[in-house]
Amino acid sequence: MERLTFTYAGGRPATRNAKATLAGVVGSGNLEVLVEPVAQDGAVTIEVTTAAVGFGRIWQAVMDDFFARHGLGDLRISINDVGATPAVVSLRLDQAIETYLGGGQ
Amino acid sequence: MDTQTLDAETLFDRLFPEGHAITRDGLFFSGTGTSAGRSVAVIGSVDAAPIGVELAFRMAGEVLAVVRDHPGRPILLLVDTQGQRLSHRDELLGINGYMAHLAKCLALARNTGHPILGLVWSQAVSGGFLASSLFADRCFALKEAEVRVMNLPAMSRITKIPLERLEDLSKTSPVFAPGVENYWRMGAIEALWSGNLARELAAAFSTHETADRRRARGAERGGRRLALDVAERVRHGAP
Amino acid sequence: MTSYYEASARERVAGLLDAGSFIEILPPQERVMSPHLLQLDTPAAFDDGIVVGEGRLGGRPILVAAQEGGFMGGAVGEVHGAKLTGLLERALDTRPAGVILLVESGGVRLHEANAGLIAVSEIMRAVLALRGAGVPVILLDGGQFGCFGGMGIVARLCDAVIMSEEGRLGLSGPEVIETTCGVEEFDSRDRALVWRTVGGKHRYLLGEAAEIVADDMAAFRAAAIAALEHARPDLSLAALEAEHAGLGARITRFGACRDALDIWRDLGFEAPDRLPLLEADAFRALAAGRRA
Amino acid sequence: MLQQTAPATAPSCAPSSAPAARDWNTQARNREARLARAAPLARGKVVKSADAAALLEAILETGDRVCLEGNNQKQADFLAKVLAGLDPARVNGLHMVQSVLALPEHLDVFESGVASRLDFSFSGPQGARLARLVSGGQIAIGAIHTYLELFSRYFVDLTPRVSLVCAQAADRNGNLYTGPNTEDTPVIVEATAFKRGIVIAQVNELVDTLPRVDIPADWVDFVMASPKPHYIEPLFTRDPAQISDIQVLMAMMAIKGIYAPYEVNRLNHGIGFDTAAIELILPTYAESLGLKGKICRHWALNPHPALIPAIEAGFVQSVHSFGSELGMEAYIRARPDVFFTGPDGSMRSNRAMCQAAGHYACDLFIGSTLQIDLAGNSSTATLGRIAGFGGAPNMGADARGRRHASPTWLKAGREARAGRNLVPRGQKLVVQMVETYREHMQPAFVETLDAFALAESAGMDLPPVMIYGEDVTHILTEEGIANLLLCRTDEEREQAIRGVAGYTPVGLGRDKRAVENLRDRGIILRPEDLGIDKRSATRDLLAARSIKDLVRASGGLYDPPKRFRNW
Repeated sequence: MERLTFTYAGGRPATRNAKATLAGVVGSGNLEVLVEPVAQDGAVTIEVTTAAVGFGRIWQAVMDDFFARHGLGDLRISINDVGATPAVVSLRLDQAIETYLGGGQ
Repeated sequence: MDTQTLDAETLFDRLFPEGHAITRDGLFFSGTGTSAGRSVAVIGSVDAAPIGVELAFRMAGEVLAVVRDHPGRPILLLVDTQGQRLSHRDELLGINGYMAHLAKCLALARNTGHPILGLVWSQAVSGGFLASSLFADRCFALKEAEVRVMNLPAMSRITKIPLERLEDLSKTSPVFAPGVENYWRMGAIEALWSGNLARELAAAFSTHETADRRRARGAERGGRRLALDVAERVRHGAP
Repeated sequence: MTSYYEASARERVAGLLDAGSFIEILPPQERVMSPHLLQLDTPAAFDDGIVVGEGRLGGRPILVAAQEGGFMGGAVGEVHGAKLTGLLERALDTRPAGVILLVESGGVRLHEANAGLIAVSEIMRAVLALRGAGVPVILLDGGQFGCFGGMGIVARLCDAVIMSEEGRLGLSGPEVIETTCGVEEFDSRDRALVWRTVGGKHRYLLGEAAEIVADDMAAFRAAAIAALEHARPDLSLAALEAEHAGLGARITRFGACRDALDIWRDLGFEAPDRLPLLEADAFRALAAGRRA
Repeated sequence: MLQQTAPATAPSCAPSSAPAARDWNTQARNREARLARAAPLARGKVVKSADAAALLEAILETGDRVCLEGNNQKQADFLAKVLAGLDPARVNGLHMVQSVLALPEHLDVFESGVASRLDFSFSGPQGARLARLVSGGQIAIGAIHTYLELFSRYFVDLTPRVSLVCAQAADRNGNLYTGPNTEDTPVIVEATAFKRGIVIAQVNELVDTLPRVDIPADWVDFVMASPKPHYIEPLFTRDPAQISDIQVLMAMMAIKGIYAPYEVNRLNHGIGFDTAAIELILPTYAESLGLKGKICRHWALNPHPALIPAIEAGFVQSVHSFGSELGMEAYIRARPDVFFTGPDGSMRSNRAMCQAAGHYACDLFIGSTLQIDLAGNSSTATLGRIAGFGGAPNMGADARGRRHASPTWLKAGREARAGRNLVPRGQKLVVQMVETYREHMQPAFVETLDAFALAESAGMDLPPVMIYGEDVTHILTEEGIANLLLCRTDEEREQAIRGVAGYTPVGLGRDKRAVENLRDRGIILRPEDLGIDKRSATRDLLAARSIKDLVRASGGLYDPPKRFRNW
């Protein structure tokens, strides 16, 4: 297992709905994404626990694009991953954010 | 692992020096023993019996008979089992329903004032254990007995965790490895017996305890630190 | 039609209860996770694979638990089991109209086998204590991993089991039996054999499942509401003697059958091999008056 | 009976320089000699299965070229077992010429020494063992072919001397009924029988009257009922339950981004879940785009169960098949307007014909692969396995001999030739459809195909490339579609490929500005460029989400193999 953390600054605070949201399941080739509101000067922190070791560079690229796509801030995002492909990771992140912005689980 | 260190007759003699009338029928046995002057209903099995639909049904019938014919009589479960019988036929007939029925009969006995104790005297494994001794008010075990869900090599094969890792961790963690000591630490085995079994049995029957205290015991003994707290939080926490 | 089989635990809870009524207890952000999995370098889940909470069903207050089959096959570990036990005990205090268990589980989680086994025992005790206090427990079984091991026993401790044909209910999984006893004993890859042995239709015909529904969220919801309405927990001597007689009769009548088809033929179905092809409604209609 | 004469000898009075009269009939006489040796074992053409080994020993001669019918699905498994059990002291040095190596026995014959030389097409399940035997020197490979190449060589220089085939049933005269899984049998028998070879058939049953005659008795020498029916693998059944949301997204992109603009009506699909997803959203998504009757009408395809909803919805007009698929028999019988069936109602397939149809008559091939390189070459080869090709290279190649036009073919040709001073012609669409990462984080895009290392280690003449980059017209991933027809330089092509390669190292190595430029020019299309809302890409779009749904869609006619059931 490997733990990775990513931090992005300067996002647009998205705390309209201050309710935590979960997307996905911790199953093979899948992951769960927990999105929580945190007041931290617009920063986004992302913590990943993954069963697939050695893909830090790819996670970084996926997260860079995710942040560029949504530009949100004041979020804590926590991920438990069991070897999901980047496509699945991006999909779950988008689903989690969409639910988060859309008003809860 | 052969852990059967004493035969059933010796066990009966040691538990009931005041006398017992226990009849064996194949792997099953039932009858009564006298403990501290009181009649105790005895139900159990020998030879690491695989518990299939017939055996579970037979035990349940015996429990019902005690409830019907001998109100309040204490019950001692002496089930020696390698677990549920693994067969297509047992699944076809709904073995889980027979196990559940046995548990319901024991619950009926409990609710109608029968003290129920379990004693693991040889071995107790997963499904066969769940519906019998582990479902008593309290369960005890002989020091040399064995309790398990699965041995470590098989567990390693299925979970794909290296055996050495499991063996290593099992030295400190009681959470997955076989052993009566582990089950004691986790609160499922009330106490480990050796020596004078008759005295241990009489002492155990002298208190009547029907609430499920296993989580509290597990927490006290440091073997199961989370269950009590988590269950309490769910029970009493605000949603 | 929304598939119950394909839904996640959270989707099932959302789809089954009255809209917007569910409030989760110990939600994922509490991070009540299994320390044992992490110790074995195995990914853990924020909710340990079970969602528990309060809500309403058909307007009535209920407690609900849903196991996530996608996480370790819904297997029961220490935290997972304690959440379920705690929920059942909460019902002792709050006396809801019932507790609904959306089960999907292979049984005990091997990574924490002892804790899981004991937890199942505690769940069993809690279910019967609750029913003894008059609160019904209804169990739904229609997920991809079925309901096996200790949870298979728990299922039959409840007031009613509601299954879809796709659901499976048993004690030892076919794979376990095949691995231990050989493929001649149980060919786990013969899925038709597996389903006619432990699947919803056979369980319904034997009387182990009280209701069989299509794989449809709305059908499960309607059946759960009806079961709640009709449940009258009864653990009296008379009730258990009646159950005992029924189980004894089952061994006598079907004990020599080699296959579910033999049992179905004995129950009076002229073309038992056609039963697996029937939709739930047609099957229920045909089964009327023929169940064991 | 043939006249038995001694070899011609020159009359003593003839001039010594005169050429000896050549014997033009050696093959026929050799055939008669073999038949004479086997005669005691047969009653008419019928041989008991217990005498199978004796028959083969009587018929076979050292070094014979032998075709043991191993198809993609149907296997002459009994004859394979008998052949593998022969004593190599009596029969050896055989040269096996068969399309598929599927059974262990197909390689056992080399291990035992009965056979030594091999020409084949595909060895999927036996690929690793084949590689070991080749490196151990027990097998000399002539060549690894595509199906059409091997079948063609049966009529040129690899004609079988003895063919061991299988059929559903035979009558006492030796007529064969191959049933829905005809597959390779006609081409094998034709090549063998008309070059004086010997044809031996194993059949599931001997009957008085056949439902129809697929192979006439004149072409068959011996028939025997095998102890067990021959094995058939349900190779083309894809459980819709295993299709992911991402595969649905890619299927939507294929339909809206390729099938619709090119008006694709004559096509072949690969066997993966990606293409099954396309089949399953025709009645939902394609229907919603108003494409019914405009795309996907004529297919060269095995009877995929996943195609049932599209057939029922009226998308599909005709399907010709390489082989059949277990469980589809009753459904096919009930849809004779769509499938090729005989007067008895059951299907007739034919691998050679369908391969030719796929190559020349189809406008599009779409399939998946394991690896794609920067030039668009793709391969399913992995180190340590010699898997061969099957039919994909013929389906996934522009048919340069093609002359007839269609809107699809012309549009592709125009795109490839626009702005160049070239004679007008069309081009076949060859689409590679892959997720950028396979399971276990294996990237689908690589700098260099494993095929190159494999060629080196196995001493092959050429790396086993499945589909050459020059034939590929589109690469479709979850990130987008790269239209390679529109690329004008190798650099553009590379960036177009990198531009849909997602987060693989190849994708991360893209020149972002170049990729954006390609997107502006419509060479790269993202889902949003196609007007596809990713959120709508869910399994809910599948016309069937389980095998049971397929049975429902077929009106109960589809009878899936038991391993695919959950009821």
